[in-house]
Amino acid sequence: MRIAAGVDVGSTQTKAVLMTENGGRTILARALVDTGANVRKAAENAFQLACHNAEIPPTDVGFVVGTGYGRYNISFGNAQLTEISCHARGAHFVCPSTRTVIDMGGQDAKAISVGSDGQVLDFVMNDKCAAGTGRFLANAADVMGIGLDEIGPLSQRAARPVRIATVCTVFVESDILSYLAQGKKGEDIMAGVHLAIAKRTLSLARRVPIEPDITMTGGVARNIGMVRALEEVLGTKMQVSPDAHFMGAIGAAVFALEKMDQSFEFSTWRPEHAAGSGH
Amino acid sequence: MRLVAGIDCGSGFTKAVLVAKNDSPDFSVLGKGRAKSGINMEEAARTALQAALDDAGLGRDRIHYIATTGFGRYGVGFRDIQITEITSGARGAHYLFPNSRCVLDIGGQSTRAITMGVSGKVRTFKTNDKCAAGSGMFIVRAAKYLEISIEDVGRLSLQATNPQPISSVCAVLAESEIINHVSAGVSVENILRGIHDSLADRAVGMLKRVGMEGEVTLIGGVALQAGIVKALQEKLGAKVNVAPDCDYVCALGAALLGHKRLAMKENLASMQQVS
Amino acid sequence: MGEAKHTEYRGSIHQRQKELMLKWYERLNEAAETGTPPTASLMISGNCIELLEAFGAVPIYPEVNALQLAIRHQSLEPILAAEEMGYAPDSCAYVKADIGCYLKGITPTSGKLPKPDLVLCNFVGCNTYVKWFEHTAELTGSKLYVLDVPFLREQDPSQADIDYVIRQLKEVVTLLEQITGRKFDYDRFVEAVRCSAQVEELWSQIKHLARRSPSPFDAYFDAITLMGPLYVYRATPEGVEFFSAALEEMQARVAAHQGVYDQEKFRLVIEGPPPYPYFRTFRDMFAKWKACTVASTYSTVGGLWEFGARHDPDHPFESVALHMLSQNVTNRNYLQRYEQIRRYLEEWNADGLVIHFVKSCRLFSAGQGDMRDYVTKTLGIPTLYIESDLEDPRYFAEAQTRNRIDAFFETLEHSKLTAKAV
Amino acid sequence: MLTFERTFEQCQELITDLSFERVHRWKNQHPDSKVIGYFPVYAPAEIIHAADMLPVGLNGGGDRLDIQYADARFGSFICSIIKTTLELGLTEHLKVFDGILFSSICDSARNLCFVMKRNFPDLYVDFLHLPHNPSSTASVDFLTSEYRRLIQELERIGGKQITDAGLQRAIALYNRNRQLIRSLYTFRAQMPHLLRAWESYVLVRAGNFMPVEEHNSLLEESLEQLPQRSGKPRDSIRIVVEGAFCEQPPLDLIKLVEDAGCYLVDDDFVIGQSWFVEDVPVDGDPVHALAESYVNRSVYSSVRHDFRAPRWEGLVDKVKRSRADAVLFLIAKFCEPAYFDYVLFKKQLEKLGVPHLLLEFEEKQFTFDRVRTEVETFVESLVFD
Ligand SMILES: Nc1ncnc2c1ncn2[C@@H]1O[C@H](COP(=O)(O)OP(=O)(O)O)[C@@H](O)[C@H]1O
Ligand SMILES: Nc1ncnc2c1ncn2[C@@H]1O[C@H](COP(=O)(O)OP(=O)(O)O)[C@@H](O)[C@H]1O
Ligand code: SF4
Ligand code: SF4
Ligand code: SF4
Repeated sequence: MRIAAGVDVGSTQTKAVLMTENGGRTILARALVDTGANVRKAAENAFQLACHNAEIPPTDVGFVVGTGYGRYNISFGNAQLTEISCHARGAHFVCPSTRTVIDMGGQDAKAISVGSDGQVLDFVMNDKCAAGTGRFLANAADVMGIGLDEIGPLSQRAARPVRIATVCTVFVESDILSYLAQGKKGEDIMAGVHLAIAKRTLSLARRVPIEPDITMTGGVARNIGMVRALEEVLGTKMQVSPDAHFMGAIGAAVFALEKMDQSFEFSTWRPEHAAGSGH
Repeated sequence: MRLVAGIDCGSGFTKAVLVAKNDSPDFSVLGKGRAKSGINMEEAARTALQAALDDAGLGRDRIHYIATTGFGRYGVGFRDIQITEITSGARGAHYLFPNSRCVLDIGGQSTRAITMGVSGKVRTFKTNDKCAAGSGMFIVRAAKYLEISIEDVGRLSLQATNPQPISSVCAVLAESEIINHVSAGVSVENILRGIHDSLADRAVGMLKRVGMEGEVTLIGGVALQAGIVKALQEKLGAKVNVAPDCDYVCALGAALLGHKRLAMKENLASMQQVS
Repeated sequence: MGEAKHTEYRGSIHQRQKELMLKWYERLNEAAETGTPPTASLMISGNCIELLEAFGAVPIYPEVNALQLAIRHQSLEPILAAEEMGYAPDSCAYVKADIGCYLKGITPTSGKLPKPDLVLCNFVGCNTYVKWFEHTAELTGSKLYVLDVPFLREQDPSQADIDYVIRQLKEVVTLLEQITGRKFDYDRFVEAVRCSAQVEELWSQIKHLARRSPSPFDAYFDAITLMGPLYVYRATPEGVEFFSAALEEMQARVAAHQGVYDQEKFRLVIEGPPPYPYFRTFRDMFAKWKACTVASTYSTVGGLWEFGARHDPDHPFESVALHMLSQNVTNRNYLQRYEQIRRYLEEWNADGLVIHFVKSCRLFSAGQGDMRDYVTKTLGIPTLYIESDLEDPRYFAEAQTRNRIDAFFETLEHSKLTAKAV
Repeated sequence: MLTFERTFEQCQELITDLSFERVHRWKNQHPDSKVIGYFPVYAPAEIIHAADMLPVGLNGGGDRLDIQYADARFGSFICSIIKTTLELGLTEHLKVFDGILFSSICDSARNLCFVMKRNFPDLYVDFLHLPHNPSSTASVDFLTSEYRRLIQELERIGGKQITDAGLQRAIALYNRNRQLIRSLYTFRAQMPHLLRAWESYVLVRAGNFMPVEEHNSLLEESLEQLPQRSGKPRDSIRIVVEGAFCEQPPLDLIKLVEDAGCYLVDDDFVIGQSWFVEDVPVDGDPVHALAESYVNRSVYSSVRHDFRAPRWEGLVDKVKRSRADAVLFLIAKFCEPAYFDYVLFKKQLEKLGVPHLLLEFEEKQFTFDRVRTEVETFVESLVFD
């Protein structure tokens, strides 16, 4: 049976997914590792770990597509694509009704408008400044001295969210501190933080047509506070799959499968791009 | 003896200094102490002050006057006066280096360039307001990321053989650039020096915009890092003054200005008695 | 990227273009040394070079100097020098580079630049022009004249607009007579206008060759290299000679089916000035995808002639006024720019629009988000929006820019493929 | 007659009311009249008034409006008022307006004008080219014809004739308005402890939302009552504010500056309201009078170019007249006209040894810790020795 892999080397976390093609396309295994300083190693580990989880030897994997931020430091796999194409593809695979993807990662936020067969119609991204990204949230969590996975649930208990002015991830620390000093509740502050990011992200996202269904991808999708805040500002619900964090990798894997059954070919898949490690 | 406490409530740490003045014109520093700023500024200030008192072996009751500075200056209820960290930083630097006309303060979140008059009075200044790029935070994160302790940063940076410049100095996205270098096999030393160079670049730009002249004095916690001092000196082609307790300079300045205020108050009081 | 190196069309005209520009700088140097020929600072956009020509005066184009500097990676130093003086990090970097050069005595060539005899601010749309020349006059002590051109707030200029400009043009004539001590040579003026009309015809024909597929040249990157002579020599026989040669070369390429790339994979329209400090890098990002620009708004800063307008030797003053009022992209209103882009996309049949937002230039960039909204939603044409600057190297984020460009072409390619599939 | 405090409260509500309640009320009372908004800095309100319409000064959205849609239309590096103004439109706040006027102040505002045209086709959006070459004899004639064009347009959409008599009446009313504003400023410069800058700002800006007749009586009453207010002088430094001529700083920022120990003895807030330094002639052809006044009687400004005298003279006079100790440049972030002039002003002030401070603000700003530090430092640098 045909097996392909997608590896999303993110700025913060590296995600690997194995997919197989027999009848329908199904996900065999997932793997998540912190990217850390050695990007190549992270990619390698994630890939190996996925194979281990799937209990197959890496050599059984026919084609590997690399994507994500790390693409620029290493060319991993047999070919690479931008995370924009991959997130769109992944979202389309998991929820075919997707017309808009909102991806919030460790250090960027994207909005992608997606066509009926998963192709990217239009996209915008914020990537020059950590303001309003996963890192922003991680920071806030540090300042509050609580875990990343707690801030979301905490913010849900808010009665009256505070107003956060600065978007600078660094300055927000002193904002939070002074709010705490004023005796504001943790939940109200975190709710304020989430709201501030949601507004910022959407005012960027509105550069592309935001049409339903809206699917949220990227690690921040695991943060219920962010999901709710975005939905509040959007005024509609979003699709949030448990696989949201893996969407980029899934998309990459789908492309890899398509490559294998020749159903689809990118001209970018030229040798100088496929200087692959992998196997 | 008149005893005045200066407390600098910084974004990262709160630092307290005790300055005494007898009838002789010159001051003497009796003690200093620090505490993590955290949420409760008042608490941090109290702790830092206590540490300073212990350091000096004196009791709280000996203090005549308390001047606070730094971004938490209003958060301290038991202050007699609050002064901005820019005014106090200049004053402190001037006290330590009377010939200096120009101060560079690189703290955790902020970078400030200040020019001052002969008396240490602020003339012009610039600060980074919207964006924390190029502040001490950047280095803290870089250090964390490279898995070395902040204390070692300066030393290592000095050992650089060919520094790798960092283009984006977003205090938060430090990693993304550093990744490139690490995976390109650049040594930790060269990366750190690269960071110091780009911080120095920004700082020098700021200094020029305020109309830098004469000796430059570097204050703020980042001055603890020998690497940035070297980088600055190379860029300026001149020596840069660094006080041994560079992160206490604002507190010191506040204390000195506190003394001024105290003296004024007492003069007024005595005059009223006369009349 | 291997193939990128050969993507630039380099015919003999590129050599000729270099010579002409050098000659221009030599004349400026001569003016600096000897005081003659007389010189006047002028803005590229909607300029009235024909008037100077009538006095045998040479134009100084600070914009050209600034961009030359940027292409040679020398713009940062003067920009910093200007910022030390108090210029804001967020104000137009062209101005800062120019002022900085003056402060530091930097010129784009080894030669000197003269102190202009007249600082003639042809105010066509860009408010920064006025401030810029105000500051130049303040620094150099030269005489300043602001030729106020009413903005094109309706489809066409009104008679009042035209009269206003003509009256000012005549004031400039008197001024130039006083300053240069030379008499206004009307015949020479008419000749200059005639040359301009011819050059405009030739340039327009060249632009229209880009409607062919493959296009014989890149109407952004290559066009820019041809624009120098357009500004400096438009109203001269050299200009006519140069653009005749250029047209012939291009026609020859069309005849031989020579395109910019071995195979033209994408046809683009580009809006906005280029990132001069990274001109080459930027071009390669498109070359990698064999994407050819077939039309660009920036190449109409000097004048918009694709759609038929020309100077007219039979009505010299009026046609110069009309040129300043309505035949350059900077004095035309924003919706007219949308219209211009729409025509490019359709008549030059392009696959997509690239909007390059440059922080320096509000004239070009303020509102490009709305333009994007119009092109993607109303026209339904794929649009790429990227940000950097045309002069300040500090605002070019290479990795991010490449990432967006790659993603954009992946998208275009994907839609082409799926389009074929069905 | 309301007490000053009450009047003041009402004005404060007025200028922070994004729903334009007061304008709606006027329109209901004048069903067959139109409302014409104008973007800063200056617009010939006299002409709008003479068309039996209500001129309303649009000064952005302040800190009450958070930008959700406009950011996508106007990217980074564009000042806030451009975005808030568009946001007001995109969020249906401008329904009460029949038209909006823009003028040649800067490139961003000009582009906004045409973006508005596209997004709000039912709205009458027009662009006035106010001449930039007053040295030319042609500029008065040009502006006269430009105003006549505006008159035609207003007659078209309003269906009412604009008469010379009507124009002259309007000119007289607005002359009076400008005189009253001048008196308010004079009073403030003399008695800064009885009238604070942010108070006079509120009083003047309120004029943006009501018929000039009402504003005139409002100012007259205030001027009568002000001397009776109590308050004792503080030892503050006297400061002139320059650079806030278009986008308006948040009220709290103006307060903050005063609380830090400054008397703002003069400023250029909503400068369009008192644009002429002398009365506009009421006799003769009123259209010509307005045009000629713009060319010859305008206040110095960063958005009007007049090289018959160096730009900085205006500021220097202001400083001397108001016996100011220092200048505070309060500049809207990304306001290019202000950015450029700052360089020339700065140079001149330094020649004269006048201390100055540059602060950038955004109307939508609502926390001021950093600004406070800078202002306090500035004050400290002038008082401590
Ligand atoms: N369990 C979790 N709860 C909340 N947020 C999370 C969780 N796991 C990851 N995140 C968020 O996801 C971000 C990383 O997302 P990711 O899409 O992997 O970014 P990248 O692709 O740039 O590495 C982290 O910065 C963090 O904010
Ligand atoms: N022991 C140390 N060695 C080197 N650098 C240090 C040390 N302690 C602090 N720093 C640097 O100083 C910065 C804090 O400086 P400080 O002036 O205390 O800032 P603030 O006043 O805002 O708290 C930190 O971000 C770090 O970069
Ligand atoms: S320091 Fe803050 S504002 Fe500056 S780039 Fe980073 S996150 Fe953005
Ligand atoms: S703003 Fe734009 S048009 Fe004006 S000078 Fe600068 S770059 Fe040129
Ligand atoms: S604030 Fe300045 S830049 Fe913004 S619209 Fe007004 S004048 Fe133009």
